[in-house]
Amino acid sequence: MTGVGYSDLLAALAPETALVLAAVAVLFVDMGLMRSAPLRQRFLTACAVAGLGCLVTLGILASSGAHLRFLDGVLVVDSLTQWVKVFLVVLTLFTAGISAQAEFTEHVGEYFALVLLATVGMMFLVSTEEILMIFVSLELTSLSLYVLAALDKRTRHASEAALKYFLFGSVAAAFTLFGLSLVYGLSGATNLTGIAAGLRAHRSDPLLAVAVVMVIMGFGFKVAVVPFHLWAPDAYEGAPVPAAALIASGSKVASFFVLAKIAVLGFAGVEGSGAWGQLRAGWLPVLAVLAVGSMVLGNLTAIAQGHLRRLLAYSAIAHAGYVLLGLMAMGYPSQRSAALAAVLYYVATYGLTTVGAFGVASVIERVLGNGRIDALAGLSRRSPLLALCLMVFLLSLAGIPPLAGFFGKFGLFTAAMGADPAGLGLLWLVGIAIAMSTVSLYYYLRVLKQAYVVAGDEEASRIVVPWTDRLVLIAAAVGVFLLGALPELLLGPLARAIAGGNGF
Amino acid sequence: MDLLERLTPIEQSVTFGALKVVGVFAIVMFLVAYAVLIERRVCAAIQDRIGPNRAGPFGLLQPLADAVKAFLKEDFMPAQAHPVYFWLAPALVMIPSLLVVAVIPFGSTLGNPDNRMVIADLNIGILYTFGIASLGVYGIVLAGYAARSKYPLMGGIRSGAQMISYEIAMGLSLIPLFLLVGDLNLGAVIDYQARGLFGWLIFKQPLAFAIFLVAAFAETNRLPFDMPEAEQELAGGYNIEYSSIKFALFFMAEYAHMIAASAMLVTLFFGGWTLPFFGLDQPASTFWGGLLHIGIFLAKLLAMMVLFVWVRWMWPRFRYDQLMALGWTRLVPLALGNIVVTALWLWLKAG
Amino acid sequence: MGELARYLVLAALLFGIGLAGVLTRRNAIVVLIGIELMLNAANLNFIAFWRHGPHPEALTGVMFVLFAIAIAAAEAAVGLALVIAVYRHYRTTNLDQIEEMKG
Amino acid sequence: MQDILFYVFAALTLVCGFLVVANPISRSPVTSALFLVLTIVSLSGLFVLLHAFFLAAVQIVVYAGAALVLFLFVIMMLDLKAEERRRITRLGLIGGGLVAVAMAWLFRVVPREAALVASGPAHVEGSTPALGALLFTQYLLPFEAISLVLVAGMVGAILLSRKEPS
Repeated sequence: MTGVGYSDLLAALAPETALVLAAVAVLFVDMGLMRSAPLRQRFLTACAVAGLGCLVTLGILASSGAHLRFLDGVLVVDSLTQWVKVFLVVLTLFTAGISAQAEFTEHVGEYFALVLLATVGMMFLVSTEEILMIFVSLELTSLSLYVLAALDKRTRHASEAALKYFLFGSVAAAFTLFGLSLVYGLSGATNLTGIAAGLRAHRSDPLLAVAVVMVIMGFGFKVAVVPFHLWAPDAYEGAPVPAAALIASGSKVASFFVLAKIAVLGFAGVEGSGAWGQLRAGWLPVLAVLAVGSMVLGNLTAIAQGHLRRLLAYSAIAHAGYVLLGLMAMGYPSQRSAALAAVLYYVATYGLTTVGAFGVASVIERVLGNGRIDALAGLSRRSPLLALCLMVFLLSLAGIPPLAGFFGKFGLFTAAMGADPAGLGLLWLVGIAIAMSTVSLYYYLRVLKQAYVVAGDEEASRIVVPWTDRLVLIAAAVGVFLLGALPELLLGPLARAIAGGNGF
Repeated sequence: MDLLERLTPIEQSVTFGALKVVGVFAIVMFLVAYAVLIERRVCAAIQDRIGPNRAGPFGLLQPLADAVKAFLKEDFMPAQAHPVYFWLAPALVMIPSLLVVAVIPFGSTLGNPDNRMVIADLNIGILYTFGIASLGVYGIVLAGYAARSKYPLMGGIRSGAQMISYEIAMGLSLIPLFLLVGDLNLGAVIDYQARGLFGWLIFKQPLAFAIFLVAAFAETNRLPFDMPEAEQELAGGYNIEYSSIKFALFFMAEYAHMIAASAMLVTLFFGGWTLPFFGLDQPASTFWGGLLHIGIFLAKLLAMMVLFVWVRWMWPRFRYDQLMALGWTRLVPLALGNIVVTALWLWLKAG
Repeated sequence: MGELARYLVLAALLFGIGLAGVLTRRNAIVVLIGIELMLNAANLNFIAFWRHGPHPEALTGVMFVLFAIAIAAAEAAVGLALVIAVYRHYRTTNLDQIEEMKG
Repeated sequence: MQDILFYVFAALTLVCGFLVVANPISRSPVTSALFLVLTIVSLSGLFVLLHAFFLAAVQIVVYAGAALVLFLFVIMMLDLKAEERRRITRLGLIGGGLVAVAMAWLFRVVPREAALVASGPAHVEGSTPALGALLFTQYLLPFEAISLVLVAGMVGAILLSRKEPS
């Protein structure tokens, strides 16, 4: 062991270990003790155990903050990674919360265990700077999510969606692995700083271009940017709602963070340029193309959607495009810290908003039996709470002040504009982004119009929101509102964590 | 010998290599033929009968008679069968067991010290045998598929599942051995055992031996795990549509598997070509000493084969679900426990 | 062609073949098989680079392949299970016929 | 000798790989799976040429011995028939053309690039004890993570393939 004891490693891994133990405990409790209990009770119990595991993990995360670097970057723990892990565990907690009343599967223990394992994968993903570990934890997350997506075995669509998700995901994984093999070969290293150093000699190599494109393709799939987005609408619509929420929120947060790490740390020196009129080969122009495609296609296609979760999927694609702007800003050293803070703020609040929106969708689909937007008619009368929460979440996604989505976009766009103060730089991208945000307002408002203005069936009864869902929805809505009104609550600690770390 | 000495070292090693391949192949095929006879005679003895004694003195020409019979039977292929796979399957069943023998050291040296009695002295010998043995399952699965009828298909899938399941227990059972030996090379395993009778790994790792033995029975598809012959369940197994010489190939493959498994058992647990007496555990210095070592190896091999035969005629058959339960819920945990215990013991011993 | 180069070209060709299979074949299982080819091509790359790289004693490339093989096996198991799950509903593994969701 | 073996294995790999995805005689998935086995075996031959003996064995044990048997099982149990031949579309033609161009480029560029990286074959082997030691030190964390991957895969595979009691 290179100067590290196993006990130190275990201490640094305490949060992940706690979650793994919680996964085992859920399996044990559900399959050992609750085997013959009614389904409702099993879901509640398993949710309680999983939730408890998440809370313990949050406690451990809050109490540790030392900067540690093990095994040449295989495990890097600092206050920044701790913060991202906090986001992830909170999102998982909310996901567990909106599954408490679910009844889509008999395999309750396995369901929660896989949710927790996926989260462990994401946590590994954010605290490593080594490509082997990145690949392994990426696969841990992906495999768990594939299975989660297919868990509703009663419906055809869940299995169809999961198969598509799996096939696209595996092809992307193959691309990533091939790209990583070229990166390893050219640089001779597997940790990101070593890669950056090793790649310096090969800056203009065609093989390096292939490697960069392939790696970014793989992650582009994970975060669902055009043209690697084809799985997303089906998976968001077909998967069980809580699983879709996790796919849309936690997995996005982790993937964006690690993509930023790879691009900024690993591909340092091969940025190229994405500025208008002076495109130069590197990862910046690749991201620029993906960003433009995602923003335009995501927003325009979302307009035509009739299913709430499908609409959220296309909006997610658009949002991935916005985040890519922030990643591009990180390619400019002067803006790196500010852009990183903006990106993290954005993905964290976006994750929160999305889980909330999926929570609303979950309640509605359980009661109404379908998730079409038409079915929302009269929602404000049937359940003012649901309608209000939906409004908060959708307006935040649209970027209306004072909600978190507004401030997130604002941070991203200013970071992108400041990236290249001399020239126009990334201004063209920001222009597209703002134009497309305006378009997005249209389809979000269309949903809200359905919920608030269109009169539904007068006879329809009120929708009773169970207390678990109510708790999650209110917490998420309050979070979205608070973080939007007082962004410093999150930005302050993030900025401190970034300044305290190694620049990442 | 003069002729040999005039060759360059490379030519010598190539010649010896070729001789070894041919010799081992001939001996294995001979053993396969006579294993059938041994089986029938031992079975007869156990059942208090005489057994085949008409063809030649003591029935020694019986294998020949069997072969003639197999060739003369009608070679029948069902109309719906897939012709290529139907032909391929019997060959695929046979080949792996012949290849496994290649890494088994069947003697010390012969003639000069460089002429070691193993066809391929691989560093990863044991992994090689597992790799090759695991390919044997293709023949079975394919045989089940090729006939395009449901009994063979079910039988093929059952036997295939049985083989890959027991491969796990088999592989795990050997890990303690390699913890002790510290090498995957089979020659090194034998060297390790060349320190007296109680240096043999069967005495150091009796549990590993037991698991390996049970798994070997399952891998060779022999009683008490011979699902293909469980008529009351499947009307036969993957080979039900086969007849004539193709069936004979499956039949012979079973004995070839048995020989390969016995050779593995002898090498891993019974000291290979060594004997702990009269200095027979050191590489031979003379030609005759080398031959003696080969003889010792063959004698041990025959003893193991008799064990296989004996078990077959003394044991009832397991039901399929019992067989899988035994593999997964008994043998695998036992093997895992054995690994942990051995590792702990080594750790404590090292301080 | 140099030692290393010919391995790289071979790996790239294999990757291309696998990708072609993924894109042209419609049977979900054959698509999975194509993905296995792609992963194997990457593995070959890793070993070739390991062998001809500056630090073969660190065994990095070998390690990578070891893990990649394990992951590929897990992925294949999940993928096949998914195919079975889909087959139960659609009675086919033809991807053209598993297209009920539109978007 | 090395060269000859390389070209033999390389040709085998490519031919079998090609027959996996585009077999002119049979479109049956069983044939594809069996040719994949051959591809895997010849790849493992290449691994041996590269002195990665351990991996060559692992490749055969894990891929050929276990993973592909699973493929065969599933194909046989679902009793999949050969898929129909499809007409070549314009998209396919354009794609094929692009791939051909990419390949031509590859043959020009890769040899030059590789020359920059290569430092001649070193005389080390992927020795098993060294690999084992690394697994429990430098690669401890990925090793633990992969155990979780296998757990997730196992739970998932059992969960999904089992028939739901109705």
